[in-house]
Amino acid sequence: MTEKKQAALIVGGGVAGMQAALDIASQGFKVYLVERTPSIGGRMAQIDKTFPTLDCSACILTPKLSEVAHHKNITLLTYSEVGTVTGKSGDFRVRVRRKARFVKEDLCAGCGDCAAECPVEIPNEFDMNLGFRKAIYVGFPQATPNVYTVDKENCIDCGRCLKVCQRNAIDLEMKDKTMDLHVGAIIVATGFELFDVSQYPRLGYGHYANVIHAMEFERIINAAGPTHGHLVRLSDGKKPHSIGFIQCVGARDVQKGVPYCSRVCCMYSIKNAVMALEHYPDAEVWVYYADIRAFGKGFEEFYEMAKKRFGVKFVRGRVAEVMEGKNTGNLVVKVEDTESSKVRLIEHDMVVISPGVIPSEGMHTMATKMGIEQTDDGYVQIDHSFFGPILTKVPGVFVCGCADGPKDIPDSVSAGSAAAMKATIILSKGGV
Amino acid sequence: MNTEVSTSMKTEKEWEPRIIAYCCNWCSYAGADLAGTSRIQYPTNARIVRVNCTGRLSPEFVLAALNMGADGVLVSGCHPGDCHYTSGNLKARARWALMETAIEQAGVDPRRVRLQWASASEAQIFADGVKAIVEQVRELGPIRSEWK
Amino acid sequence: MSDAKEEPRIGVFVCHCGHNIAGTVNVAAVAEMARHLPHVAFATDEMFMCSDAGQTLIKEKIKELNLNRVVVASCSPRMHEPTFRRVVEEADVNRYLFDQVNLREHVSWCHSREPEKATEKAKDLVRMSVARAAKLEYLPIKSVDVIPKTLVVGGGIAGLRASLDIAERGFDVILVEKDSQLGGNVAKWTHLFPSDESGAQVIGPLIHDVKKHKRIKILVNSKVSEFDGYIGNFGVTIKNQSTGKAHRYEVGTVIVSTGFEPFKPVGYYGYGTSPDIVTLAELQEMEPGKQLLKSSDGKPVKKIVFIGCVGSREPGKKGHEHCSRHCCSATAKAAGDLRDRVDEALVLYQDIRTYGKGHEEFHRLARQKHVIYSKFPQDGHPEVEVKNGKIKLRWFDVLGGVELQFEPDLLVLASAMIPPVDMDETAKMFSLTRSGDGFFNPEHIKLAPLTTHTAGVMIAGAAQAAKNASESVIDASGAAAKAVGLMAQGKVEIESTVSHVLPDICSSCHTCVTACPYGAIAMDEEHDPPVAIVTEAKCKGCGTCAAACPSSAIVMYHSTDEQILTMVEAYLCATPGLQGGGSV
Amino acid sequence: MSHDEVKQQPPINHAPSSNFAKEVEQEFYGDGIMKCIQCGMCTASCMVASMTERYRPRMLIQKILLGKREEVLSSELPWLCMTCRLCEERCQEDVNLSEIFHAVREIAAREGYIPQVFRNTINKVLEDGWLLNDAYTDFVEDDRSDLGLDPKLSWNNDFVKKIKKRYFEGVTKK
Repeated sequence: MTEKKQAALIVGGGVAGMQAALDIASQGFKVYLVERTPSIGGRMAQIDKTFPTLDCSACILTPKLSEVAHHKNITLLTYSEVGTVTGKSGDFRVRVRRKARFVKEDLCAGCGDCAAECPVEIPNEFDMNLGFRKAIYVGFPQATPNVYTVDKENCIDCGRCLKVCQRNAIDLEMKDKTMDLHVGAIIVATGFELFDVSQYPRLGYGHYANVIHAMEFERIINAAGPTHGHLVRLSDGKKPHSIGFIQCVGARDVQKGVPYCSRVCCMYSIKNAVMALEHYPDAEVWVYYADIRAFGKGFEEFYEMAKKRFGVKFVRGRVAEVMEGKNTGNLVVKVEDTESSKVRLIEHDMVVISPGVIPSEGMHTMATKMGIEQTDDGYVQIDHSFFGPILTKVPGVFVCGCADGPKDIPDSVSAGSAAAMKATIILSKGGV
Repeated sequence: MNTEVSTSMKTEKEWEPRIIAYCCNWCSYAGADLAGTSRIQYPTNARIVRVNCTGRLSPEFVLAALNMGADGVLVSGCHPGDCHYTSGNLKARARWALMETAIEQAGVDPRRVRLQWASASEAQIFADGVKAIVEQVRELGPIRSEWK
Repeated sequence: MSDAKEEPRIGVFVCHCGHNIAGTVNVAAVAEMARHLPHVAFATDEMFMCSDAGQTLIKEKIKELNLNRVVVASCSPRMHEPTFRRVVEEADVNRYLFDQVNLREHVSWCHSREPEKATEKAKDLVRMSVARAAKLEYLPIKSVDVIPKTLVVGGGIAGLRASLDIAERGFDVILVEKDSQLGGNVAKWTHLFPSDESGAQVIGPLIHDVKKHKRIKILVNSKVSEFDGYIGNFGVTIKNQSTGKAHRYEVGTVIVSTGFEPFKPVGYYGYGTSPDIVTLAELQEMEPGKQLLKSSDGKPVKKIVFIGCVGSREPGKKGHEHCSRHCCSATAKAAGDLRDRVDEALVLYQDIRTYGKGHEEFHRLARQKHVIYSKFPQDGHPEVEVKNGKIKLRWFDVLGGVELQFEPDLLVLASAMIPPVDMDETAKMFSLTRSGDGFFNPEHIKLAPLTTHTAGVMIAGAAQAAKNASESVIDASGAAAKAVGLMAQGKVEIESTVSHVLPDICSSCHTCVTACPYGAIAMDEEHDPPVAIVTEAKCKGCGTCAAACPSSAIVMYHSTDEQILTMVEAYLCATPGLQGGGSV
Repeated sequence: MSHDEVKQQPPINHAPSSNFAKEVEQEFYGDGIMKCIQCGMCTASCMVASMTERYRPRMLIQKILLGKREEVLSSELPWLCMTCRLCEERCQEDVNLSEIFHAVREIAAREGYIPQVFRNTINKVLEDGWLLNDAYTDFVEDDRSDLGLDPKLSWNNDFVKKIKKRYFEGVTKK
């Protein structure tokens, strides 16, 4: 690259951001990929299987991770945050804060000797706090870059990691650094958060051990997860024989400020229901829903298969409350089967709540920095649904993935490529 | 099955049909992949050999497999008209009749071979095809009984 | 570089894929068996072979043990063959000396109830692959220039968007449209969701920009009549359907954006028996006057009924099993809009799938405006009777538990999005495969939704699946990025898996010349006697010629007779002590 | 399946109409009716619904939306809501069911549709001045005596008459 201007900044290293990075880099432009957490991969890395093909998520994502990490035109800035943004399309100045990870990225080989020695054990965020990690850690086996990070909040400065690290990669005195970038285009791919389902006390999450949410289910059923893929209940480690999935929690709820549909919950729950039956073919699995929104390619067919071949039971009715039985840890779900107008009390060993999707934390701060507008729901406001579904109201700043609203993986990937297209039009002109 | 053959099968109880399944890369191999991802269960007896196209298969491939002791051979390709290479499967179909005659002449029951079409989205058809030939061959018994 | 003559030294890597394989197959036993196979210098089992750790392991072992062949037993090669080929290449092993065994899709997942037999099968497959690996040969890596021009097939909203993006990025575009007008389905619609514009308002500026752009050549009334070549270098003949004139162009990449067709639901709900029974698409084409008028007698429509899922979501009916995605939201929008002009509007549905940004609001608004929503049972669709020009509907309302009847002036059927009539033709032309819904298969349904298995050919919009206009626009820009990515690099690698004629054995019988579907084989008249010769650039590697050759004079690189039959032999004639398990 | 059960009964065909819903909407706080998407949260939350299978607030709303005016107004169901508002607290579309049923009762009462049991209740109040006359037993008398109160309650018949005239004129006739 002769011109420094010909670079793009991508904020967010999830699947949409990664796709955008690859598509820009493949055209020969430079890309800075800024990610808040220590590793790229985003939410997809946490998921066990993907619908509707049941491909394992890690299997299809991992090559992408290494492709991004090894691409000569992509500079990965993980564990970093975007600071101030000034300038205009074709000529942005961006300050990036590189948080101290207390491990030198160029020296660490990811051998894990340090973590083996670290005496501090704390819940692992990647496993939805169900498993444990050390104070010096990588979130998950395929973390990219494969570099350890010291969690200073929990580190006790014992120095044992320093002693075992043969490459002298650990530096507990490391300070945050800032970095100034000059880029022609910016892509916002900051993804989503899950709705905090404890805001529904009637569903018992946080009170009853065997009420979990879908992302926790993903980690439990994942071979690399805290239970090594054994689907068990958290109260007593028993196999659940009956599982209930509750839909539209923190989605399509006017009263909770999330009036919109989260697009993915129906399908990921059907997928999880199928995976549960795959583990325990004799189990009974129920899904409680208001509308099954199987609208993507192959989705409806998958829904049919779940009903017919796997015998997942679908009940049209939103769950009013979940009650815990005495001593057993079992749960009773109260619901009206609206198709027969029967009020039913159904006992389950485990209940999985499907949380809706909300804008990522810090979206407002980010939007303010970039000067982009937000919708009432808190997502990035797109320019126009036909003329500019990827454009924000600020020229040169584009949006993809779940940053402008809930999306499934293929839609996010597609949007990532589209954002790359728009960004490279600007880059190719050397700034507009 | 005659008695002579039965006595030669010392381990008749343990005998399991051995099937070679030639699958084209674009339709049937993908269909078999989908059968896996859809968790469709089918007999374990088939060993898939991936070829680019069923048009790649000369009758010798089928005959050689039977000669080497395969109890059955499954050839699975794209539906006629859907070939990734335009018409390879039509060639395969044209050769099939010839091949069936050849194995019959060799004294082998033509029911040991099966030609089927299964597209990338027809996981169930693929799995059913495997099941069908395994059951068929199980009925016919080990191939050793038939080669003259 | 590995030399083919060199003694094979094979490394076998068996992947656990977490629990996916190891949960059923005894991977350690498979690796142990592999360790004792001929030519195997190393065998192990690992958690995730595709992870950085797994990839590094392969590279380290190649260096450390001087391996010249690699077998990875993991998932489908359709998924990770490119990944592992890249890995071995990074360690200086030719990509064609790699072989992959599919232990996941073909073993653990489909035999999960029979772990012992699955392990036996896994062993057999690994043994077969090792045998093949020993026979694999080095093939050169060839790259070709990419012609900096894209062919866009279909001038609907997706095709227009893709063309414009590519042109703005600085590359040439040929846009082919079979109709006389650009704009596709969207242009015909008088109102669109989710914006408030008419189709013409949306597509007008886009058509204007496309027509104005000097890098875009527009060919209307035209169809692709011939297509050949390979990634980066396609030859395409485009024929004007009215003049009959054909012209040949050279392009580097192709975007297929042939869109969809609204299903004409003959046989459903009395469609065709009354002019007042129309599809949603037909409604969207009606004049948006102050009053909606009946087609039959020109009187104003007072009562209107919409029925959802017409020709969609029909289990077991091929081509109609899918959800058509856009109809629920479009119906909600149309019903809400028209409610002001009629006395009563009903929507009969199975599920309400107003999933997208702002779609739920249409649904709410429609209800707010007193549109009546009524759910009918999946196994009991509404019955329609047309008598003396009157439409009479009967159905069961599941949620009210009541039998209902209604006599609408206009019955609107939200019919399915189905592939256009010439989909088959397009599929054959570009060697694309179609999924159960009839639309094109992407390269990977999750992570590669815009590329296809024909390298260099992209798909966008409703060519891939039922989609709304906004989603098609995003796809189009994305597909444009894929095309530009290839053109900007200027060069692209192509497969070396082509056929080759051994001139000494060729009997000049011409069988292969007629067998080749691509016209890639001709007689080399320079040779004495003339023998067959393959134009490698035209060969796609199907191997039909090799199978047809009566003299066995044709070698299919990477798929030789020997490479195939050695696998068969390895399974059926295993040396005692080396076989997988209890078979024989 | 309810579908089959209902089909066995002679079908009573009804032509859906939005008129009744509009009428309910015109009533004070009746305008939430159009928001309902029939998810069943209300029924599953409802204490009355868990006591009797006849009472299904969701289905009642659907019947209003379909315009089954006579059936709804002549039925006692709208009168069964206890106005505990648990359904309203949980409703994800913010439908104010108890207000809607109140509005329906307003219309029903205006047209003279008051279930006998409610009519009896009102008459009881008007007769006795309080609802639970039967509960007035010797025990209560004793309790009152213990507390130093007059064991006999005294009625202010004039006051009751005034109330009757002002609020119930016309309603309780029939």
